[in-house]
Amino acid sequence: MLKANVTVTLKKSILDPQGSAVEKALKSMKYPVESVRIGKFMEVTLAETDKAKAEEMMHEICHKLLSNPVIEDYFFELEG
Amino acid sequence: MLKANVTVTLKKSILDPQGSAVEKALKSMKYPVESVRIGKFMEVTLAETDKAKAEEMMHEICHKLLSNPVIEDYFFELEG
Amino acid sequence: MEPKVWREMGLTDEEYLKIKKLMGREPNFLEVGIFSVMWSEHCSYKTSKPVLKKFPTEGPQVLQGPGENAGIVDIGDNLAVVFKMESHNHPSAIEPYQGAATGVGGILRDVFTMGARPAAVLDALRFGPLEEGNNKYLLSGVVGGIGGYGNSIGIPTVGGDVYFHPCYSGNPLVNAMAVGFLEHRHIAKGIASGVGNPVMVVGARTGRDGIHGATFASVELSEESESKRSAVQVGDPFMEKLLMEACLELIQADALVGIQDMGAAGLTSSSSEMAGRGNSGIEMDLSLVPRRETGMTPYEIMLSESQERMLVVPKAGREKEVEEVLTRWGLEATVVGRVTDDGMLRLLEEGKVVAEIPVKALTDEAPVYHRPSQEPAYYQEAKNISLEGFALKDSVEKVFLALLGNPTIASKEWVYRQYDHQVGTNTAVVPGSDAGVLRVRGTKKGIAMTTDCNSRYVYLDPYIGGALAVVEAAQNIACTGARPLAITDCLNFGNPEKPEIFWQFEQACAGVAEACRVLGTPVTGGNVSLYNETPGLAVFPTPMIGMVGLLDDINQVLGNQIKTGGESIYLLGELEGELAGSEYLAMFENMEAGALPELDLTKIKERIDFLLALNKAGLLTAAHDISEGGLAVALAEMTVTCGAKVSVDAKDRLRALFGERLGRIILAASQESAARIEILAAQSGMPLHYLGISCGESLTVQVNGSICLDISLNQYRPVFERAIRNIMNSGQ
Amino acid sequence: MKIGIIRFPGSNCEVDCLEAWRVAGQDPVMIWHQETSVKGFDLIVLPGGFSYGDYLRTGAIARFSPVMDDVVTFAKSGGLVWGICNGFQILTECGLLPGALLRNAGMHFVCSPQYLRVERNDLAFTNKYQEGQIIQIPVNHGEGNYTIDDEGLAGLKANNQIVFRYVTSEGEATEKGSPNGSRENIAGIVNEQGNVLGMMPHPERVVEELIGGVDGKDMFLSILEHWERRTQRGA
Ligand SMILES: Nc1ncnc2c1ncn2[C@@H]1O[C@H](COP(=O)(O)OP(=O)(O)O)[C@@H](O)[C@H]1O
Ligand SMILES: [Mg+2]
Repeated sequence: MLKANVTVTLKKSILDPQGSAVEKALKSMKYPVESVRIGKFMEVTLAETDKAKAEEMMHEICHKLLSNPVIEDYFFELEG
Repeated sequence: MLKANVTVTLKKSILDPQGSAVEKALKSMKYPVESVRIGKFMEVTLAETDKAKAEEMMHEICHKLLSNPVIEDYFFELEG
Repeated sequence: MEPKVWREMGLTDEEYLKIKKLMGREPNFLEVGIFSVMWSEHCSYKTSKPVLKKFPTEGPQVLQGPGENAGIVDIGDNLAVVFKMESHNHPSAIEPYQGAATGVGGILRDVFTMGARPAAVLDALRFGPLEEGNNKYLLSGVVGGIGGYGNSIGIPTVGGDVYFHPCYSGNPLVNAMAVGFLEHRHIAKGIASGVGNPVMVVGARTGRDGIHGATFASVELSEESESKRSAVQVGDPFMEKLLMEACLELIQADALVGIQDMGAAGLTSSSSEMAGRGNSGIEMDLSLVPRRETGMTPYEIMLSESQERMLVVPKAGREKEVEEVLTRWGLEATVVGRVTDDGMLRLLEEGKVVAEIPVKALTDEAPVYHRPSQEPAYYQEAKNISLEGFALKDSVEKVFLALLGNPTIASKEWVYRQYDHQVGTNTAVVPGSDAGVLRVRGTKKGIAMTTDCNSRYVYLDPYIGGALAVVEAAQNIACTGARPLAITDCLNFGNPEKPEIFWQFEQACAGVAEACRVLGTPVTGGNVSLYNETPGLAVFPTPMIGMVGLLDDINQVLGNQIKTGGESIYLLGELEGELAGSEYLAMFENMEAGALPELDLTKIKERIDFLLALNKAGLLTAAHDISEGGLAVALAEMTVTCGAKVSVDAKDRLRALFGERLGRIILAASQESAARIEILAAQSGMPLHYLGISCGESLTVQVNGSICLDISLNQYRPVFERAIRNIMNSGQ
Repeated sequence: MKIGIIRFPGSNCEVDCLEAWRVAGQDPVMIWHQETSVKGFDLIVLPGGFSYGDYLRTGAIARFSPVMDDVVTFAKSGGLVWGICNGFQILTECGLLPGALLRNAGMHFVCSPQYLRVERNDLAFTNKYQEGQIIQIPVNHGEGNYTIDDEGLAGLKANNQIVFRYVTSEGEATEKGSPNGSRENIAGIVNEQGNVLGMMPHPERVVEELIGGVDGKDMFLSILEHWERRTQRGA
């Protein structure tokens, strides 16, 4: 069994209303914050032991379902 | 300037409807997926250069705002 | 300049030459970009203008017809209703959640920019079949996005419609309509005037979102669409809520000369349209525009479609006030330029002129195309197919249940449960009836609203089908007891450069126009969405109609459900429908054909007036028009909480139960009112047929003396109510 | 009665609450979130909506609004605080009520009439209802799935803090009766002292027949009655 830790972030040029709201809140609480961007973190456990296969599958899953390539980037690490 | 990469996950004991929905979808697409849990990923850029100070501040921020300790755990790494 | 440059921006060589001539010189890159969006179909209506001219746009109730951000109709008491519909088809095909969300955001801005507080949203949606491709994903995302935006900003979504048809696979239609209320004295306009008045950008910062969105909306969808799109816009309903409150406050304080939202083509269209309407000029220094990203070029700033922004011209000396109000709502307001009297759109960067274009060249000189039009071959073919002799394919019960479970007919509860339809606590009729109804606080009045269009009818006969879209809307309005007032439209068609498509467009618009004339509901605005095609396949012509109506007394509002037993049920109109274009024919004969029943708009108008008169006299308890699925389906919808026993004297069981024909309405009344209704019908020569009585827990239908359907509510109600939910919850 | 309704950026049921109170004959005051005092009020209402866009977590940012410090002080000194929907979410975020509100189990936003059972009628908020009475009040939320750990739940029960449960039309607190998967069908709770109530359903939407019913009106009248009794006793 392998675990994939997936991070999905909004592309740099895409507006992140959630991040901006949190940024503003932290600033108004007087924290020295420059910027906040918010994305998703997903843990996907796979019934697959072959790393290469798992990697390929995860790319497919990320592309198809876990992210929308039009607005998001993804990144993942496989963990034994 | 330092960047904190924050991961916020639902506590193990808390049901994750969003994760279950994705899990169901992936299973019905015939991927060998065991489970999916969904959390948040946040990039916080700080106007602070002292690592120790930044670390302390991030704990405070995470505890106060970025996570709700009743239902969530957090974890962060400082970068550059 | 290389021809490649303007061609990639969607301009033809002739258009480029015209620009050169208008400018009297070679335009620079930025100028060509500005022309390209202003002359896109989306902004200039270069193809549709000659056709739209034929719409009736006037009436005593019309305070503002086409030409502004939204139409306005008078409802008495110094109050008015502001409404408009717009498409967000292509963005929704690519990012359904954000595409639909920003569609709602945009149409709400069109309404509050007129000074009205938005009171309701409606959404008209068309998708491919749910069992095919990624249509489920699209429906789910689009509904999520509409709810996500509307719920959050706190405007109820009180109506809309959803159809499923293979022609929409890959090119869904997402049309959103917004309705707002306004006191006459607060009407605001998108005008820039008063030399020297400041020009301000307020609201969100400008990013690289959706550059060339207007152009994108004006080409067919293809594999490249994704990459061509520099970025999809993401909506921020929270920001818009703050912006809405701030703008309404400024308008009510009478601090502004003009205000316009930045929708398609952003700063470009808002500045040139405002100057155009004011017969003035505008000068802006783009380096002053607040940005979200660094290194943006003037081109990017002018063409960005970042959401939740407005362009505002305050009255002289009141810019501080504008800033103050925006700041209180946590937003930015920045002076970026001023109004001039030289008729130029002059853009500077750090004081240096980077573009200078005569405003009227952008707004009035766009080419107008009289596209060739040709009757498509399918039209006569389909019309000539005889449907004589078709008999019922299966038992009445099986057909009945199959129709009720057809997603196009089934309850749209799965959709509207995800929308807050009550916030504002004015919703007197929630989704699920014929039209949504809001009360108008401080008066006895109510406003009914609906969206409608059966595009199969329009495909089979664009003229009649176009008219029927208006008829259906009017019937839906009237079934709540409200008098139809006016319409907005969203004309979704394929590529108009194809003569057959253009023919559909012309014919459908002519039908819409004629129906509006006869029904007394002028067109107050709308939107044209062309190029709704995926490779090789155009959507059915879909002239979506959004209509509003007025109830003089909200306490007389009608629903479409019979609530108690013992009520008399009548059919107003013909007993039999036709198979042409019916849902039955499509489902059971796999055919979309036939000649639609002849159209008599005057007769339909008389029936609507009769219905309204009955209700005014307090004689009705419920009303429901017969549309897809025919009489049997309409009866089922009316009786989900209380059964009925009805009987129909008609020759043809199939056509009586499942045939379709607009202009037919089912009425319910208490026994005491029944006699009176019959007398009134006889006096005015109305075709009124007694059908039966509400009672019990089942629906029993007898045709020509023999019972052909006897089914318990518990059996058909879940089929109707859960069809879509079941499909959505089943695996991929 | 002096009623204050807090208006956060992104609140959108504050006017509905105001109008509902008007139906009950009162004239509340709007309190802007930037205010720092709620002194002198008899009741503070935290209305529904999407304060700060509900970004990050519902209610998470609103809780840091300037006015909230004094609302917490007000509540701790026994003042009546009523959180509806987003207001409930804010109350759990700021710790005035235990537990948390998560995404609905069905993943979708739900706007729908809902049966509730009144579990307790000895409160300022519910004295006009019968114990066990079934009422119909609409819900309207995407994140109303009440969650609490076992220990917390035991505490709620021990102190009789559960005020409303979602039920079926027959009055059963089963899964079928719940719109969101809440633990034990919890729709509303109070703090131990009984002066801070949080609930997901929207009683302010059902105070007039024309717009969907009157089952919520008794909450408003309960609060009034409580206040009248108390002022009479005080006098
Ligand atoms: N199909 C139509 N029927 C009538 N009027 C229309 C139609 N399409 C557009 N208009 C009118 O043309 C004007 C410009 O519309 P549009 O460009 O869609 O506005 P926006 O700037 O909000 O995109 C509006 O006043 C609109 O009402
Ligand atoms: Mg506009």
